Amino acid sequence: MLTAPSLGYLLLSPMIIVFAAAVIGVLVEAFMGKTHRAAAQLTISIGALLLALVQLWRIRDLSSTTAAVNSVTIDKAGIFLQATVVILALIAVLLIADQENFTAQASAVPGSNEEAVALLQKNQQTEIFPLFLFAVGGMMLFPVATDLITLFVALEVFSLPLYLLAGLSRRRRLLSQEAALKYFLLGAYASAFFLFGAAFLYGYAGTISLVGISAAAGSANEVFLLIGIIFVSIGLLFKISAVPFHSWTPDVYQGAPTPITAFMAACTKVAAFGALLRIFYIGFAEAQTMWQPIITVIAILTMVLGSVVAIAQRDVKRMLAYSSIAHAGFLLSGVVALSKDGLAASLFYLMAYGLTTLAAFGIIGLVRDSTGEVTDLNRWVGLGKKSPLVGSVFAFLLLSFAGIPLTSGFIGKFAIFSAAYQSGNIAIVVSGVLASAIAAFFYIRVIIMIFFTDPVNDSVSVIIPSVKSKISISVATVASMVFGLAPSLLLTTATNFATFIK
Amino acid sequence: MQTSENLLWLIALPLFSSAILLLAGKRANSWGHIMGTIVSASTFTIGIIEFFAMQSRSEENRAVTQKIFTWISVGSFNVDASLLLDQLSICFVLLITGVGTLIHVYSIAYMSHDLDRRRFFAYLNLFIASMLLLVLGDSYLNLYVGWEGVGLASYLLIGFWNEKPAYATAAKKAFVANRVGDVGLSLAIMISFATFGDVSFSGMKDSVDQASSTQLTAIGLMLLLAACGKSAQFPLQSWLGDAMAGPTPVSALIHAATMVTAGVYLITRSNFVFDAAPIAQLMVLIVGGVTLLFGAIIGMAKDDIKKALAASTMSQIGYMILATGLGPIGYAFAIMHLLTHGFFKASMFLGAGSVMHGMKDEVNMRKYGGIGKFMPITFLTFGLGYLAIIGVPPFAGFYSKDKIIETALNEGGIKGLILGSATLLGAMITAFYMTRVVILTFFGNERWGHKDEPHESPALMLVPIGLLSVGSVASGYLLYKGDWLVHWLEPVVNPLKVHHKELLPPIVVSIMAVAVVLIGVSIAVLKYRGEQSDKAPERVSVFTRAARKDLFQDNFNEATFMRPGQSVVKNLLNIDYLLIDGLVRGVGSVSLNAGNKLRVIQNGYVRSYALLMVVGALALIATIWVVTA
Amino acid sequence: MAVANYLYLSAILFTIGAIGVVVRRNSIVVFMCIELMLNAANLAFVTFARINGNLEGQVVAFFTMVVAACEVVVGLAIIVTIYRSRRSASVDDASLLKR
Amino acid sequence: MINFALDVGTTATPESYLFYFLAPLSVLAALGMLLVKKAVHSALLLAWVMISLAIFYIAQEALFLGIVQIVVYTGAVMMLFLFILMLVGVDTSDSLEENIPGLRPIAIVAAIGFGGLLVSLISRATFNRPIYGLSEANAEGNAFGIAAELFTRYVFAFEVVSALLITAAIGAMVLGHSQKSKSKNSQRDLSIARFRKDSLKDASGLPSAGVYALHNAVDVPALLPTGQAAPSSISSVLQARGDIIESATFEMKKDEEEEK
Repeated sequence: MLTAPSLGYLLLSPMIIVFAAAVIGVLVEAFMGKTHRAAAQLTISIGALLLALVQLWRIRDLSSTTAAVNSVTIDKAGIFLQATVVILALIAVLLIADQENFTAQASAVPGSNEEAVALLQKNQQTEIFPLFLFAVGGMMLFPVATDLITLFVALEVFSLPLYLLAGLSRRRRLLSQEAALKYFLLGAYASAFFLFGAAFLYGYAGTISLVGISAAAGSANEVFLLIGIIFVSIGLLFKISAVPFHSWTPDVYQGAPTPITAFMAACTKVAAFGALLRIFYIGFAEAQTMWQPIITVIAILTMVLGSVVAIAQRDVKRMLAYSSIAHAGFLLSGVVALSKDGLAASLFYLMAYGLTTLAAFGIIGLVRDSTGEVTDLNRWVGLGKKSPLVGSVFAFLLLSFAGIPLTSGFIGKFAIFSAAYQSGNIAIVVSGVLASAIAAFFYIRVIIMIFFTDPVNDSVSVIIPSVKSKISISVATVASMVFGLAPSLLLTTATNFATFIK
Repeated sequence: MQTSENLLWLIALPLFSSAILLLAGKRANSWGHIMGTIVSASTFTIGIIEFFAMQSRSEENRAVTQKIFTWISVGSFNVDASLLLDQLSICFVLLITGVGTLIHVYSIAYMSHDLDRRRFFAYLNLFIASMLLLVLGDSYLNLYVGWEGVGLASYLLIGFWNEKPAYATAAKKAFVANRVGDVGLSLAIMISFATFGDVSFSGMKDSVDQASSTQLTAIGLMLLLAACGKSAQFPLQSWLGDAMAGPTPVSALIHAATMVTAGVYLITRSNFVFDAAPIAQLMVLIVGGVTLLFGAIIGMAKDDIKKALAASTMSQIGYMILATGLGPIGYAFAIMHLLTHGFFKASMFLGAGSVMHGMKDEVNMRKYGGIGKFMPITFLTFGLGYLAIIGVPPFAGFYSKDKIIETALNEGGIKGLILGSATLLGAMITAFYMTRVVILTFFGNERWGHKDEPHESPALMLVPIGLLSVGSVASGYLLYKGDWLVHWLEPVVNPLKVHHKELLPPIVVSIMAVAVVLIGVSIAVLKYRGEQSDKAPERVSVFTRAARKDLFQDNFNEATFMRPGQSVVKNLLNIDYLLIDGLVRGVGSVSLNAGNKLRVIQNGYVRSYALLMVVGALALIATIWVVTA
Repeated sequence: MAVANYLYLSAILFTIGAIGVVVRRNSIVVFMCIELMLNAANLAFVTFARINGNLEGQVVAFFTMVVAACEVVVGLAIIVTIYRSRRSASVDDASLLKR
Repeated sequence: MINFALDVGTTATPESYLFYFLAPLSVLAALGMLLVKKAVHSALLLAWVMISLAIFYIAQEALFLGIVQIVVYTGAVMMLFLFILMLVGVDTSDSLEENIPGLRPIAIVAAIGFGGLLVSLISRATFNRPIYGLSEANAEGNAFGIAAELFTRYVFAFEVVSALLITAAIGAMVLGHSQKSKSKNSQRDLSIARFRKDSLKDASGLPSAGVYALHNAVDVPALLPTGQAAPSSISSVLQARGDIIESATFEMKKDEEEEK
């Protein structure tokens, strides 16, 4: 007979709250009148995320490897990563709640009469909220999952809603749908690689738990381990958009509705890096000498290509996409470092980068003309003169991406490069510094464009943001600013939380 | 090392005052300038007190620190937000707060008609705070904060009258040049960290032996780049002339006396790096030498009085940078010249402002002439500054410049010869163009072409100028007497560490220096005596034309940096597509149809992306295939 | 017969699937190729389960089937949406996003 | 090659017959997926591969999975694919011309390299532990064994999969389901509407399609074969209310009759 498994509900509660809220959201879709649905959904989402945050605070000192039998490990770093996801999601949900960004009816053919009617009736696709919550739940599970199957399930749980959400833009819907298709096909492709790799890791270790894989070191044949590491890495490197698995990023970032891009750019990175860190720090740590050179090369390629190509972009969303590629490269140096410092630096970097990214995409959502958002950089010319506040905030965020001192971006890079340096990986530090120097020039070019060039006639205006966007952008910006000026606040926390348990 | 609780006030007071002025808005219009001035004066008072307290202590106990809070703490790496007041920084503190206060006073009158005077004072206070932070920070990171702060204040003040497009352009130029410098500084910080695991001055100084010469050279070159940006040195010099668009007190305070000397401070502060990195030090010498001649040549052709003075600033800072490149003994002389220059250049700028005040904001010297008799006090003070800058004994400039020339000549060999001639030639040209400025402005026929006679400025403007010109008379001798400054700075830069040989007796050098000055003055007098036209002559030599165009520095920048930069950008545009598509095309489907090719370059195909992933995976598999073979 | 033969088969099928994604243009066929890759991975799991003598591999394969089913629903929904907008299911036609 | 032949010859178990028969066929089918023009054929070939795999599963002591593979994968998932193919147009055939120049040669080279290296790598692996087989794990039956794992060790992942299923359902609904802008009128609504109108002439509904008639209402008298109106065909209540159309207007005119 089977004995009933016991679950640590307290430790799992943050995730359970989010999933439960998503299910409630589905019920709301089914049974609630159209008029109050949006408000109810937003309330549920924010409430659930806040509640999850409170739960995370309550369990901050607990840890266990058996919270969900052996599938999930709740430890310090896991809690920090989950909290990062939840905080960033809280900020992102306010951007998402500005429904002007989403299609009135996804099933209507773009340009059809049906769409026009739906727009006229001010329909809303409120299913966005449950989908969003499912994605958040998956992202919370991903960095704490400790066996390959839970990892795979979590990966799909947060990916599927994102594929869908990417296709729901209100304007330029063809592009949005195309983004969804590309993201979906390539994402599924990458998951297939992940799964194939997982099979070989199982073949190597005889078990699918990360601890088992690390324990099998030396006793089994390494060919399977290497195949496994390579293919599992491909799946994860795709999610963090590392070269050469990055090519979806600019297209999808550009096509998806801007708030979803913001959410995706910030939170996916946290979740995927969380998982990557756990897998490499726990599962593959014994095989360090085998994967470190490979990941180092990928990291260098990623940071250099991302920085260099970001230069050439004429679309602001694509530019940030390449910037996110470059940042993936910088973050990979934290993986390569394979030390407590590296972990702490990565945790800090993820939080700081996430905040900055959210704010930047929030700002992009504000710059519009009569047909919607304007992402063509040539039309941002002179923006700073017309709206000095928005211009200065964006300039600040760009400087933070560039890693100019006094910004959180600098502290993050500093911490992560110093960790990489201490682990003896000089190549990565040198290329990182060079890549940031290249990038810095061109972020500054954009700033000059915004501030010092005279506005052209067909230029754009900045809409007055709604209270929700205002809160979300200002919270993200202020937090990013504070972490730049007084990084100790976050850095100390990150250092305290930088432990994985086996 | 002693600790002190007072250092923070030096920065906090002006910062606080600046915030109040900005936040209070129009309500502060009536008292804002008074408060700004009082705050500046109190920082000067604190500076004086600290100076005498420091002097009364024994040499090894003179430096004081104050830790404010722990800024960054990652693993073994710690950066505190700490302040350090030592013999070097006190010089700067006194210069900044002293000259700063005088300029505050001057501005009360100069800006009295400006509706935004309160905002102006807020920026001035912000500048004082940042500049003090720059010189008081005890690590490169803290210095960087101040460095950015002064950049911001400078940018705000250059563009203070930003309704005029030319002024906004000037602000932009300054912004770009300074960012280039900033990138240099941040790279220097990163490399230092990578090398030493520390970015504080004391920590790096202690472990400088452990670093390789390559690393030190790299740090040194990056620091030099930073200094070039901030101090308007070749090849980042072009912004300074345009920065004269700002109000004259700003030109005097920021773009003559204090901020532009931050580069000299940076190099002097980093003396331990440069002393161990001969290549970087040589570059410093080259940059300094080139700039001092460059600035002087531009100065000869400028008709705009402020731009002529700006060119002279560039050239004088070139002297200082050159001096810092001369090794331990040079640092002290660089700082000496920096201090005396602070006095006489500020005094002359304020004098120029006074002239402009009387001439309805006319800046073209060709439309001046004979002003001396209408504005006797301005004439007197400007004249004292003039004598100081060209180096007539016993005015301040003589002592400081003479020392630099002497040290340069004493380098010996070809190097000494080149450096010595450059400094002497510079001195001659300086004498020439400064004489030209004085003659065109204060002597000769009256060329302003309107009825209103120039009038002397109000006392509130004249008093600061007067005090500054006292400084330009006396400061040189005071600092020189008994090598006072050299001994004072000894613990910081160790100027007497290396025994320097004397190739020529000092008196001979002095005579040579005075002789070239006399030559320069005579040529100018011969050329500009008598009637002058109010228009610049059209038919001039190639050299004059080149100098008028700032030796084509903008064209040069455009041709060397901007155009290639743009084309690099354009080419880089294609890199990603080349990577994805270059693979695709590389196999060699040579299509004759160019249009077809263009279409191919524009990718966006999912399948190409998938192929890239497969190829990436293939590369990884190939790697492990090789490894496990 | 060596059990490893199943692994070779799995690797070959996976490769064919991976290349199918690259060479086929109909998005539905592309998606079927991805399904083929998942199946290949499943075969590897089942084979390794036999080699390792525990059922974990089979459990994973079971999960994969469920997950793949969900993926199919979402993927086909997206493909149909695109088809309705463009009257085309070719992945090459969906290439407006570039540069 | 010789070794391979020896291997085939010496391990003549039923499983090896099965393998050497089905494996080449499934590889061919998989290759066929890439080469056939019509998507439907690809789908059928994929179904063939999947069934072969199901047989391999069963051969490898994974009875439960084999069944699930046939029922769920081949049965449900492939049907879904076929449905969508029908929606998109079953006859549409792909042109196999390559329109991204250079892609095909690279793809083929990459494929051969990828597959070749992978196979070569696997051949390098040595199984330095015995191949256990599943007789022990399957002692209580394969389905029971899987259930035991699924509901104890992997219960959390199992639960989380529900999130995936809900997501899939919502996703399909969001992209496929049109919210009607207003609900359709029921029969009752229509009937009420007819009687509430100003005139009752349509109360009995409009004439049905294809009928040659001008009226189909309760207030119009029927016509007798002679062409005259039949007053008794109208409800007396309507007559009393005066809701009646003069029947004379419907009577066939004499001259019309003559024309005929």
